[in-house]
Amino acid sequence: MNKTEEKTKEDIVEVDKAFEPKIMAYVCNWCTYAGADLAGTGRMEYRPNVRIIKLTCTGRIDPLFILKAFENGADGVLVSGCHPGDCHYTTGNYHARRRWIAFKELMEFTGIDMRRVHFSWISASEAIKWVDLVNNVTEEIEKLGPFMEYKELKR
Amino acid sequence: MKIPYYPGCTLNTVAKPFDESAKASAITLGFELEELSEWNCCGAGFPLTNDNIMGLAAPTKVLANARAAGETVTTLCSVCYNVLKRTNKALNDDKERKATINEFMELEYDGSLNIVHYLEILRDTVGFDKVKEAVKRPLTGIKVGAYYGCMLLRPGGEVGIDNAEAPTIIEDLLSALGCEPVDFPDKIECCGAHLAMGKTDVVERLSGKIMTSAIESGAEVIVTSCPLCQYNLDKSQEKIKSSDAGFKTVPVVYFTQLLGLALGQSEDETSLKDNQWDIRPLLAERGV
Amino acid sequence: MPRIGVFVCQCGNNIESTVDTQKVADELKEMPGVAYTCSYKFMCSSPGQEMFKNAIKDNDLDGVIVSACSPHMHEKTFRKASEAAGLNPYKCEVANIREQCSWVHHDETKKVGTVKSLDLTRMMLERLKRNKPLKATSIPVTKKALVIGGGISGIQAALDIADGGVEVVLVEREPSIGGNMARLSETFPTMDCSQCILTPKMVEADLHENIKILTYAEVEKVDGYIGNFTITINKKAKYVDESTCTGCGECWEKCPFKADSEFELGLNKRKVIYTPFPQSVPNIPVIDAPKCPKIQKDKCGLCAKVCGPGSIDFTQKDEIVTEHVGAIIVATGFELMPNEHFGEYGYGKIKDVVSGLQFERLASSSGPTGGKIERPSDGKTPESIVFIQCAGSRDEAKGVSYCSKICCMYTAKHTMLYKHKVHEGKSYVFYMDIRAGGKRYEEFVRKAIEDDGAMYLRGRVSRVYEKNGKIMVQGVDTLSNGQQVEIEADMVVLATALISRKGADSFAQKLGIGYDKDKFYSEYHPKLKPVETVTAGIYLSGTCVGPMDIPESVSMGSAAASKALGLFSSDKMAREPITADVNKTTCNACWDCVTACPYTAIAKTEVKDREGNIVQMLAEVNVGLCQGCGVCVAACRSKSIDLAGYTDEQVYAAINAF
Amino acid sequence: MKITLSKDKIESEGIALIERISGEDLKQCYQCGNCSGGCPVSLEMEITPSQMIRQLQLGNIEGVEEANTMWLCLGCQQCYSRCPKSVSAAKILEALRQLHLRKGEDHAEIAEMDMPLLKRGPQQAMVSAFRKFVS
Ligand SMILES: Cc1cc2nc3c(=O)[nH]c(=O)nc-3n(C[C@H](O)[C@H](O)[C@H](O)COP(=O)(O)OP(=O)(O)OC[C@H]3O[C@@H](n4cnc5c(N)ncnc54)[C@H](O)[C@@H]3O)c2cc1C
Ligand SMILES: Cc1cc2nc3c(=O)[nH]c(=O)nc-3n(C[C@H](O)[C@H](O)[C@H](O)COP(=O)(O)OP(=O)(O)OC[C@H]3O[C@@H](n4cnc5c(N)ncnc54)[C@H](O)[C@@H]3O)c2cc1C
Ligand code: SF4
Ligand code: SF4
Ligand code: SF4
Ligand code: SF4
Ligand code: SF4
Ligand code: SF4
Ligand code: SF4
Ligand code: SF4
Repeated sequence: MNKTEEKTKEDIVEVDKAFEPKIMAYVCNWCTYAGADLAGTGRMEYRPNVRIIKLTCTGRIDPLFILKAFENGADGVLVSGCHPGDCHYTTGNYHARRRWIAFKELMEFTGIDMRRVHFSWISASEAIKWVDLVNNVTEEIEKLGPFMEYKELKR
Repeated sequence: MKIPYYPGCTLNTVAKPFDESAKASAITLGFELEELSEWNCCGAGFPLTNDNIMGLAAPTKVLANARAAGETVTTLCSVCYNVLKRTNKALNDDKERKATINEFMELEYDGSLNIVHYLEILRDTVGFDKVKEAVKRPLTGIKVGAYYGCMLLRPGGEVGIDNAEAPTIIEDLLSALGCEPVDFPDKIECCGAHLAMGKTDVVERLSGKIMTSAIESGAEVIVTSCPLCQYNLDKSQEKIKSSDAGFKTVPVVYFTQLLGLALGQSEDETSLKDNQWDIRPLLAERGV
Repeated sequence: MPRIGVFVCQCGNNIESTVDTQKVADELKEMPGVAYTCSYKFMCSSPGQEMFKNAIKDNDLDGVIVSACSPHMHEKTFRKASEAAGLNPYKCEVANIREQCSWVHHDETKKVGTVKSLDLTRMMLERLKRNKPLKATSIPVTKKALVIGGGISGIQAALDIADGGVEVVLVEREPSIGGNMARLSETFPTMDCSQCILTPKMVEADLHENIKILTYAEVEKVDGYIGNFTITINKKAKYVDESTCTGCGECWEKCPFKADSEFELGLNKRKVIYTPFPQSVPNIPVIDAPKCPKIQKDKCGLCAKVCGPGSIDFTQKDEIVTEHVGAIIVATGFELMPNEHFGEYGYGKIKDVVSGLQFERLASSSGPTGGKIERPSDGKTPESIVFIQCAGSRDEAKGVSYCSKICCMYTAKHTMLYKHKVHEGKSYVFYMDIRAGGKRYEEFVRKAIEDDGAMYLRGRVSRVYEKNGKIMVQGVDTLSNGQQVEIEADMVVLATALISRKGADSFAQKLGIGYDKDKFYSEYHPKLKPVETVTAGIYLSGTCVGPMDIPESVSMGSAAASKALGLFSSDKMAREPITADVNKTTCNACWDCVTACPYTAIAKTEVKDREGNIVQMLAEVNVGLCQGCGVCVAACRSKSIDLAGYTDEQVYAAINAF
Repeated sequence: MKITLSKDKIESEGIALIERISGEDLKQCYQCGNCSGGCPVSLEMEITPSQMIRQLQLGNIEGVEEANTMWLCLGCQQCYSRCPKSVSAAKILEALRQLHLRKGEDHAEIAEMDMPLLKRGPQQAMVSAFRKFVS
């Protein structure tokens, strides 16, 4: 059992009563979803706070999906797909990347702390990267605390 | 038509014949070289350091003064041409550098000057066919090797008066004057340049190789476009001759001297007598 | 109210050990729209699937969720079973509670796993409620292939497809097929004569009942998509009636005018009416119209007089032909960097500085010298030859940055050919590295050095110039103290860079395929899909992809053919129904989707009224081309385009259930 | 002569300084030797331009300091003009000279200059030589 695994196990017990962040993950079918599957096949362990929604490609992800996740109680959002150049659809992830740039401004405008949104490229073989990402993001969101602003706004 | 003209340090002194024959020829061809009212030495070498912009100060000052005089400036000396053209490109390629250097300038320089060599005026503005029409004394049958050296040509992308490996601009001019240009392999090799100061043995070997290459290819005269090339070729012959009795000397003249001659200037006007290796016997022998 | 069934799999103990599957099933049962739930030991087993099918029928289910392993594992299995039970397969979804839940959260109290499984299944439930039944489309496949380019690679592809029983149209722009290989003398690493191995293939292609060869022809336009391409081809006028010409050669024997031979690369002349080389296929001449005085000024006409069958037709015009094909193989090959490129190597000026391909002609027994190595300037046998490798290759400053890959090998071959023909000759090779990574290639190069005495010098040549009738080569040998070396040579051969053909980029645009910075065509994936392109149904073969030798060009031809044959193996091609569709009422013709689509699957179309006036412009998805990435959906700001199977509605439903 | 290689030497301050002054990236040189092949003074040099770059790639500044190479370079740009990687040996040699000149160390051979002859020679030779040899 490696170090991350030990640590998270303690955490799980410990945070039982504490704040449990809710994290939404939008991932592409070809790379990151398969990478996450591989983490399972390898029986790795990671924080259970993530809920994956599988999409065809990161290029399919509408920035509004992210806002919508926050509106529905997410405390953090993960977006991950194939590495640049590896896109199953050749250039879909480039579109995604370009879109994020515009999207960041929108996020800041709506008052969402960009630390709550993580973009990453994880291939079908990078199970460990996936594990680390989920653990790190969970930890960071924990530090940031629950995301209240949008919920209040909604009310 | 008046064209602002930057003579540079050497043409004002030891290379007077270069300067004078060019000016006189210009008049015949319908333009005038108008010397800049204020100028300084360009530095005689493009600064090769990247971290120090002060080397660019002198040439930038030249450019600033020239820009005040017009949109174009012309030079005769290959080195001046090289330094000014590369400086201009360096400033325009790096806006930050330009801004920094301008902080040291009395007169701001914006990078918009057009730097042309006298040869380019003859080729592109006057046209070699017009030059040919103006020839009064065709130098028929004289076999001339055009020696370019390095500064007129290199680096190709930055200076580039012509194809850096196979230039023909001087040969094309020579043909217009009635000469028989001789191509020789070493015409784009360096003469030894500033090693004239101290390492004369190296200069002799380099210049000697160039001249041998020209002579073996049939050249009876060599023309240059740079006072330093001229000096190195001339001076080396003295030494080579003293150690190698079989060496036949060859007159080395500025291309403008032949131009002036062909356009009808006298041998005095073109200062032919000032050349170290006299070309006049050859002219007489050929009856031109 | 929908009637949805939820099947929670225990996967033996794989899921059950950390997820209380019964609890998941029970809680889901309470959700609106859920008509049936269960927990089961092994859903994928035969009894599991029987149970699954029966449950669908018995409970009249209109949608099912299997909460089990990853959909990458068994989605297909369960969708097939759904279909067998009369349910649309796209009304079956899999929630991943194994790889992404039970296997990564090792909490034996089952608390963590159960909560997460519940969430994942619930999100899937809301999504499923919005799933539309989709029908896997199938498109008919035209069983005919187009091969563009008749070099060795294209010929191989055409032969393999034709042998597979499918018709092929082979389009070649020159008067004969054969490509660059026809120019080669002998070929590394086995040194067999190029014509001897190529000619039989050319003839076989010519005689094959399934192959139609169109020479002197070019592809003008490509419409359609995989399985259904329409090709417009321009057949240039040959001024010779192909149906009657016997190839007797009377015409070119008698033609009084000559021009530089393209095939001989300027080393020889040909007649104005000509075949490029004696073994040309088809063996039918063409008239070089701009050079023929009859066509230009109505003078001469000799060829028509001598032609027995009366095949010469000076009035012939270019002809447009249309072909319908299901697959396209692009095999347009390479050319060499043009001669003018090498100023410091005296090329163009010094006659005896030749390119590698010109040297092939000089060494070829059917070449201008009959296979004797003679210098072009004066026909003298060279006593020494300097070979300069990497001429233009690996030269970011003035040439191309890549390695041309084959020139190390053909230079070694050239030194051998030279030595075998001129025993007294001495060859020198300037190289930077020797790249001989192929079967028996390194041994081949060593043979050139050790058996045939080629002097290899590591360094680049700085310049080549003429002096007293000799060619002076000035370079360096970096292995002997970086010393300048000079060689007096009689001839210089440049191993010039292989480059993409002029116009390769615009041709790629015509085809809708990608190309790289050097204008070589891009594979779909450089390792795993080396013959596919981003456009389904268009395959690549040979040196149009990058430098390669004959073995590779041939392998690629066969690989491309096998892809095409795979496509042709059934009459119809099933397509995933995951494709985009435009809402005609809201599309405002901004074309954002058109530029975003990586497959150029979206076209700008005109909507016309009855009079034929254009009333509206619309984006329209070609489902034949659409690969279902969904990039367009996110690009459309007016939300006028959606992706079946991954609609906005479905995704938002899942998010809302989060 | 044995050269002991180490990361410290290869990536030393001195090497970084040479790269900074010259603006050249030594790694870009792939040792084709073209510069040495074309350099008109390479026959006079104790180590040729491409070898000089190789020594610097190995971090061996001392090895090139001793050589006459930098003092012979004419700045004729033949090396740079033909370098397939657009590396300027001329600039690297200038950087090596600067290492001396910026420390105030003039190139000794200035003393050998023939001053009276200079009066008759072209100024540009003097200006150029002073810039190359004198701090
Ligand atoms: C000097 C030299 C020596 C070589 N020696 C060897 C050797 O010894 N051994 C070895 O294995 N390899 C050798 N090769 C490599 C070999 O030549 C190539 O691998 C091979 O010829 C590539 O074949 P190809 O079919 O890909 O391309 P090509 O031979 O270039 O064929 C492409 C064909 O497509 C046609 N075409 C192009 N564009 C169009 C268009 N738009 N429409 C219709 N037709 C078009 C062209 O006219 C041509 O006929 C050598 C290469 C060179 C340059
Ligand atoms: C260290 C290293 C690094 C590499 N890195 C790269 C790289 O970065 N990029 C790249 O493109 N390539 C790389 N390669 C090359 C790449 O690994 C090979 O090209 C590729 O794996 C070859 O696949 P193969 O199917 O031909 O052979 P193999 O992978 O060897 O597969 C052959 C299979 O056949 C089975 N088998 C053997 N005999 C029998 C039998 N009699 N009956 C039944 N089964 C049998 C074997 O068990 C094996 O599974 C690398 C190779 C090495 C050694
Ligand atoms: S369906 Fe998947 S989870 Fe269930 S038994 Fe089969 S493999 Fe295991
Ligand atoms: S003479 Fe007539 S039949 Fe013979 S090759 Fe020529 S065109 Fe064909
Ligand atoms: S008509 Fe043209 S092709 Fe025929 S013989 Fe005369 S020149 Fe040759
Ligand atoms: S194959 Fe050899 S000769 Fe050709 S570019 Fe590569 S290294 Fe140079
Ligand atoms: S889903 Fe992808 S391939 Fe299909 S039309 Fe949209 S962008 Fe193009
Ligand atoms: S992006 Fe949307 S609105 Fe624009 S053209 Fe495409 S479908 Fe129509
Ligand atoms: S020419 Fe350029 S790449 Fe070649 S050795 Fe010289 S500096 Fe290095
Ligand atoms: S600039 Fe210096 S190193 Fe370069 S070729 Fe000229 S003399 Fe040689």
